[in-house]
Amino acid sequence: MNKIKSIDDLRKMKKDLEFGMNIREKSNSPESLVQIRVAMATCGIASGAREVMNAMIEKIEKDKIPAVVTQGGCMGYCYAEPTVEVKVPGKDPVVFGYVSPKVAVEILEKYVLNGELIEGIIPTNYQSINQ
Amino acid sequence: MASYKMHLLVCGGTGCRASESAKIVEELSVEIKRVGLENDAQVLTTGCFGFCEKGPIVKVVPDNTFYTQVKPGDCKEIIEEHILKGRKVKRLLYEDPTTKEHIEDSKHMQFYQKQIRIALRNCGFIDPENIDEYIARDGYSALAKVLGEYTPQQTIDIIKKSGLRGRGGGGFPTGLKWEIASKNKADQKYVVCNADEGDPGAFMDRSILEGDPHSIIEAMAICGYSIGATKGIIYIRAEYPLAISRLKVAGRQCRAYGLLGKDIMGTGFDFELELRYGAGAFVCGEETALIRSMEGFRGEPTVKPPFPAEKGYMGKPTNVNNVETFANVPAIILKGADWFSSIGTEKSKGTKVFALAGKINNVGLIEVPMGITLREVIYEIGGGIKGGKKFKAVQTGGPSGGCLTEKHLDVPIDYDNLIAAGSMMGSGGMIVMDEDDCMVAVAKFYLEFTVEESCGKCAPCRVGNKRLHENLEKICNGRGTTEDVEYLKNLGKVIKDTALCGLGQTSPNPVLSTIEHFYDEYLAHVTERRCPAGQCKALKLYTIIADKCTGCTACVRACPVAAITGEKRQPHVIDAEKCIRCGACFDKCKFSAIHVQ
Amino acid sequence: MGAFKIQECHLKSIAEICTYYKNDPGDLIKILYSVQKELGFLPEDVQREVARILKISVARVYGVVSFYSFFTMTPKGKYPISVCMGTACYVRGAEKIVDELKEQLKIKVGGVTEDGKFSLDCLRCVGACGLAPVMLIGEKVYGRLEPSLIKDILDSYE
Amino acid sequence: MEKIQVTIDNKVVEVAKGTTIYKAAKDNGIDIPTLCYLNLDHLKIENRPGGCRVCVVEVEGRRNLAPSCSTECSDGMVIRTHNVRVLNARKTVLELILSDHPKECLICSSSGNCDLQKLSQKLGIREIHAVENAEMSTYRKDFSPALRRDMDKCIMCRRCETICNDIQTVGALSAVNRGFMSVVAPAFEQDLVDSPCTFCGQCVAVCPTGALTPFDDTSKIIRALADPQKTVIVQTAPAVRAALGEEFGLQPGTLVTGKMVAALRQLGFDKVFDTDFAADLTIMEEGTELLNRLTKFLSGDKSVKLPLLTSCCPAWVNFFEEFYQDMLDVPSTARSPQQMFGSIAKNYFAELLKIKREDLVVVSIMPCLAKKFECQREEFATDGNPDVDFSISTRELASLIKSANIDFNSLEDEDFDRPLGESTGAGVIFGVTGGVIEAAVRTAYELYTGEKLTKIDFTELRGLEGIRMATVNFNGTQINIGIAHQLGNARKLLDGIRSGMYHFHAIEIMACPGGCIGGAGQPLHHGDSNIIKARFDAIYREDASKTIRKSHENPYIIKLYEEYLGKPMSEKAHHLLHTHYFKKDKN
Repeated sequence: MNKIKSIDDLRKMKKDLEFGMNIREKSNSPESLVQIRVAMATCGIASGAREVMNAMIEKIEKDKIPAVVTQGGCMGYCYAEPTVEVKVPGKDPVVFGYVSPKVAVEILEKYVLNGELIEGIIPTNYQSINQ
Repeated sequence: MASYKMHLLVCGGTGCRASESAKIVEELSVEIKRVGLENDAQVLTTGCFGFCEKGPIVKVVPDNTFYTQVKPGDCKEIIEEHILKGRKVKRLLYEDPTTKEHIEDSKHMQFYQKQIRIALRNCGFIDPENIDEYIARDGYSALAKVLGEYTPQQTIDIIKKSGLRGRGGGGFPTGLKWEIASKNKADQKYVVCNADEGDPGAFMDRSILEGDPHSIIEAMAICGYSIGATKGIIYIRAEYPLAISRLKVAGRQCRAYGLLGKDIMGTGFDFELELRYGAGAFVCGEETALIRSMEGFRGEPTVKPPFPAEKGYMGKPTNVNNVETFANVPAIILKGADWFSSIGTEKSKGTKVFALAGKINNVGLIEVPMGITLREVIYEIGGGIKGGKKFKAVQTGGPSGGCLTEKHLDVPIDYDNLIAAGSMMGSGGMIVMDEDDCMVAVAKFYLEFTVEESCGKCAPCRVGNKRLHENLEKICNGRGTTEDVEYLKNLGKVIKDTALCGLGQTSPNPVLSTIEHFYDEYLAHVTERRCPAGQCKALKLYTIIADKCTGCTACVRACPVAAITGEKRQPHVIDAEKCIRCGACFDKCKFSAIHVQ
Repeated sequence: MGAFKIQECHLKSIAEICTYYKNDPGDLIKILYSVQKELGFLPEDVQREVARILKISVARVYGVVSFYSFFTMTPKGKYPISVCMGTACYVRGAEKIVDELKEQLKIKVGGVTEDGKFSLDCLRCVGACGLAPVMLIGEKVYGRLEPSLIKDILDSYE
Repeated sequence: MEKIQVTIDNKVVEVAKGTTIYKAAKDNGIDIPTLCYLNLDHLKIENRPGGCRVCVVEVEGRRNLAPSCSTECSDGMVIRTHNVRVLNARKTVLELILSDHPKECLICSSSGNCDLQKLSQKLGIREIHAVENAEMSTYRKDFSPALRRDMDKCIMCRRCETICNDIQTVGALSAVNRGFMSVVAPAFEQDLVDSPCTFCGQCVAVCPTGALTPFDDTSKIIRALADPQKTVIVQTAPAVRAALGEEFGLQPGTLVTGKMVAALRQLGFDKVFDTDFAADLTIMEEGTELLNRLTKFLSGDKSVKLPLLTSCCPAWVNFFEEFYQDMLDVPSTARSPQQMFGSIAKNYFAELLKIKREDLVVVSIMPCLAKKFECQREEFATDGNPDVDFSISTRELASLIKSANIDFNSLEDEDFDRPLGESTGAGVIFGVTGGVIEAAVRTAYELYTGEKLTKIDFTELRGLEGIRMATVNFNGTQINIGIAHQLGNARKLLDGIRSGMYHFHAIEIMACPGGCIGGAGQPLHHGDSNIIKARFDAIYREDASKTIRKSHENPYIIKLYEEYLGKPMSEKAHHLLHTHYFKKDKN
């Protein structure tokens, strides 16, 4: 371990370290974040849900998007797997189907950051995060 | 650090460790590896989550899944179902005692909803043995801020302005205490952390030390800078091996990072830390006794003045604060005095940690804003009385405190209101009692403790508490008179008025407050020879209801003193003279034929 | 168990512990703590030796030993049992647990069984109030106890 | 000094800043009772644990009552020492103490002398509220040759503990146990004889109850006096005459030498002798030893051990046998005056009377409890018959006189018997700190220089300071002298010698405050050090009134050497008047 030789050292160190705590910090106040739930049931995993989730998490971390990704069970849209539910604070949740890693990034860039709707939304009138 | 997508936080507090939480950590790690998710999910041991009733706890973030009473055997299912497939293991989720619903997310548990976690901010959140996690959560930033931006006096002013008061019992303003110590000139001063927690039923200090040891070290260094001390000593109960070991680990990490020692962070400030062990004497929670003990003597309190701030450890100015008080300090420095003083009541700022225990559904450690009512604590956070029984009283302040009743349920809890109600904050034990608890016996229990723990130095405490206890025993044994109750009152007042230290001055509180609030119950004992709660053995009368007795003789066989006689298949009788009121017959009877009065 | 005779090896470890604490009487409690950890208890001769090394009176050492409940002058059982007597445990029936243990072991609180296997003590809150009532056997915590469970727990120590 | 104003019981008084309420009240005629607080100003002894809580008073604006012994006055403070709240509290606390105290005052040896009893009377305690059969804290009783410990009567004032540790640095006693069963005791609650106790008895001198009392030997004396077979002779130590009167209501400092002698005769002692005679003898031996060592030392003999330490005080002997085992060859080998007297009596005087030593009973009246221990040491007995049979204290003598219906105050003065009753002023001052060394200097000076002293009073050696140092000019040779009283001061002096910080030729040490006048067998001072000061002055008055004031001029001493001993330090003298020391290991 290296000595912390100055107050700036500590600040720098904190910057480097806070990254690892991110998901815990985010879990502390999920209601103020964009909550993204990736369906991770067997069918989802089989259709590549894990890759989708990884892609989203990487993007969120890279661009410091105020969003938190959790995994969920089967949402009942097995025909459209992988599915991703996105809840932007103050808005109704939206479910996207047939999400590939590429689409996942697009969801973040367009829908989450800019509020643009993109293709692939599954119409729902029930079941949302934390209901 | 690797980029994990999920963290599994396993409680490593004393309570949960007693239920094999270490084994759970191991199993979870094995299972994660087995399903190949070791790069996605990380298992961590944290400090206490506070929800000890249902331990061991495993919390999964970021989705805040809160698994309770997890056994090592459950780990496989958690990993395979939840971590791999995203399906929460429903049977392990917390079940709301009223709605019987499984709650998926800790954010929705009533237990946590009214809590504000300042002192416990890192407990159950970070790995206490990893300084990096502490630093990542702004750890040592408060120290850096103080060293870099404030003079000692400015630091003291912030603490003064925040309104923080000592959390160990008396509620003395912390900033003022620091200021007094800072003004006494000496070649050496000391900062002491009082971690000799001893109230039976209070364990917040231990939880903080186990769950967030660095916050205490940081706060002590801040205090050291403020008052001009370069040495810190943590006086900790030897019976807290886990807390001791976590503190030792934390100390080593700090030294390696240069956060303890010479020239901390290049600011020229030196601070060293040492541990001293308390060896089992409650009175050592009193600061002058604590100092005697640290010096290697019997832990007897000394007369004040001189106060420790003038002449403390080794005759040098010494500032003593308790663990919870210190735990608030870094947060106050970082977020400001105004933030802190915006929480709480007019004269009691911030939050208080309570150890909620007794006849309540959610036993555990809670941190709530000052000014919350007992009703909110007991019925919302605590989930109500166990077994649907009737609430009777809540004891706060441990052996120094008193009992609060139904009529106090809506009183906002703060230092002054508790004192006005005949109790005190104490270190924050909160023991809930129901209709089955005899208040005379409760007073006796506390006095037994005080008699055991009295140091013996001053006469009122040494002899007086003994006499209080003897009187209570007499009343519980059905031999008391109304004069005895009056004697208890006078003696209690005199002990409060004359005892040497805080222990003695508050020791009669459990008696006086129960006499005040439950006078009828005392009267029932002394005039009717009856214990309304049915707890006092000597006042119980066991009889057999002839109509219900089938003459099965199960009670005859259970009775250790052969007090029950009767023909087989005929109603039996209990000889009250011989009966020792052990209750064995009551437990054995399948026909509810034993009547207890 | 015969009277304790202090051995060469004991003297050595006492001396080492004292040296570690620089023979400072201010560290008396830590020294006694370490010595007790090493020997299990603090018999007379051990206290005399500590006093001799630290150049303080035996009376002072004994005054300290007899003040703190953590120190003991009698050896504990092979499996020391401590029942928590914190309030949470008390209201949830710790007394019954003690009674049961006394009954099972046929010893009083503070006693050691004849075969030296178990000793029984009460202690202040261990802080596992969620598991009340609680007892410790050695360092192992047993929670949510009921008198009926005691026998099996004791039987598991062979 | 800064003055502040306080109101005590409606009276406005001015006191110096830093004054305690207790003192402020006392200085203004209000005597607040206390059981634990003890302050002997002249001797720098203070015990202030704040434990008895009897001295509590009400201070306006304060939540609880304040212990007056340890609360300082502040400007404008309003104090009430006897309102209902205070009196109720004080009475209740006293009742509590009494509820854990045996009620055997009628037969307690401290009866009439007991602070607890007096306070109970003062507060008019007529009943003790407590449950019937309230538990009492009881302990094993401990009888040593010098003192008795009956700790059932202990009220935890901690005075004995303070004296034993802070003042005497013996460390035989400590508070032990906790709570209701806490008590002051030796390690492991063992007997005092198995502890490093020196039997100085200062714990007894300050005990406010009957917990620590002298071992009572009076019945043995009565039996010996009644035995027609026995010749019973008595010796009286110098300090006794300066204090005995106090037991009969006389002012402290009243000298009662003549009355004491008369009373002893009335009691039936066959001869009334004076330990002062033996003190003169001690000076002959010890002085000669000092001169011998000094002469050799000054002539460059490196094998000589200096300083010479006096050895009259038995508690001091016990102390160095326990704590300074590496220095056992430093103290003078001369026996104490009590033992020299015993030895001369049982040998020389028994021969004169032509009786067997077994038929001669030697009794000593001592201000001291350690003397009871000393006379039982094996080396001071021949074939099991001790040189001094019994040693009783000043207080025991007073009680003997009272029980014999002797009206002490109206007795005519009488004189000691000869030959062992003749003494000089040098013998008298053995009773105070600095006296032994002054007596030795008076003789040594004349023997060393061969000149007569022009000024007999060595005032530079006198005083009540705990440690004193002086240089005496022996005709050009500077003799450095150290004096200490109270064993803690002795320890400081000795440690200084051991470390090479001090260089003395001779040192006098006495265990008790002020020397023997403050001995534990003396009438109790009840915390008033003025009494000790008065005795101190009385001893020097007695010295000044003597015609012969140098030991070597005592005609009976000269005669004793001529007829019996030969020269000081002769073989016979060595055999009868010197001793050797043992290593003890009680700590």
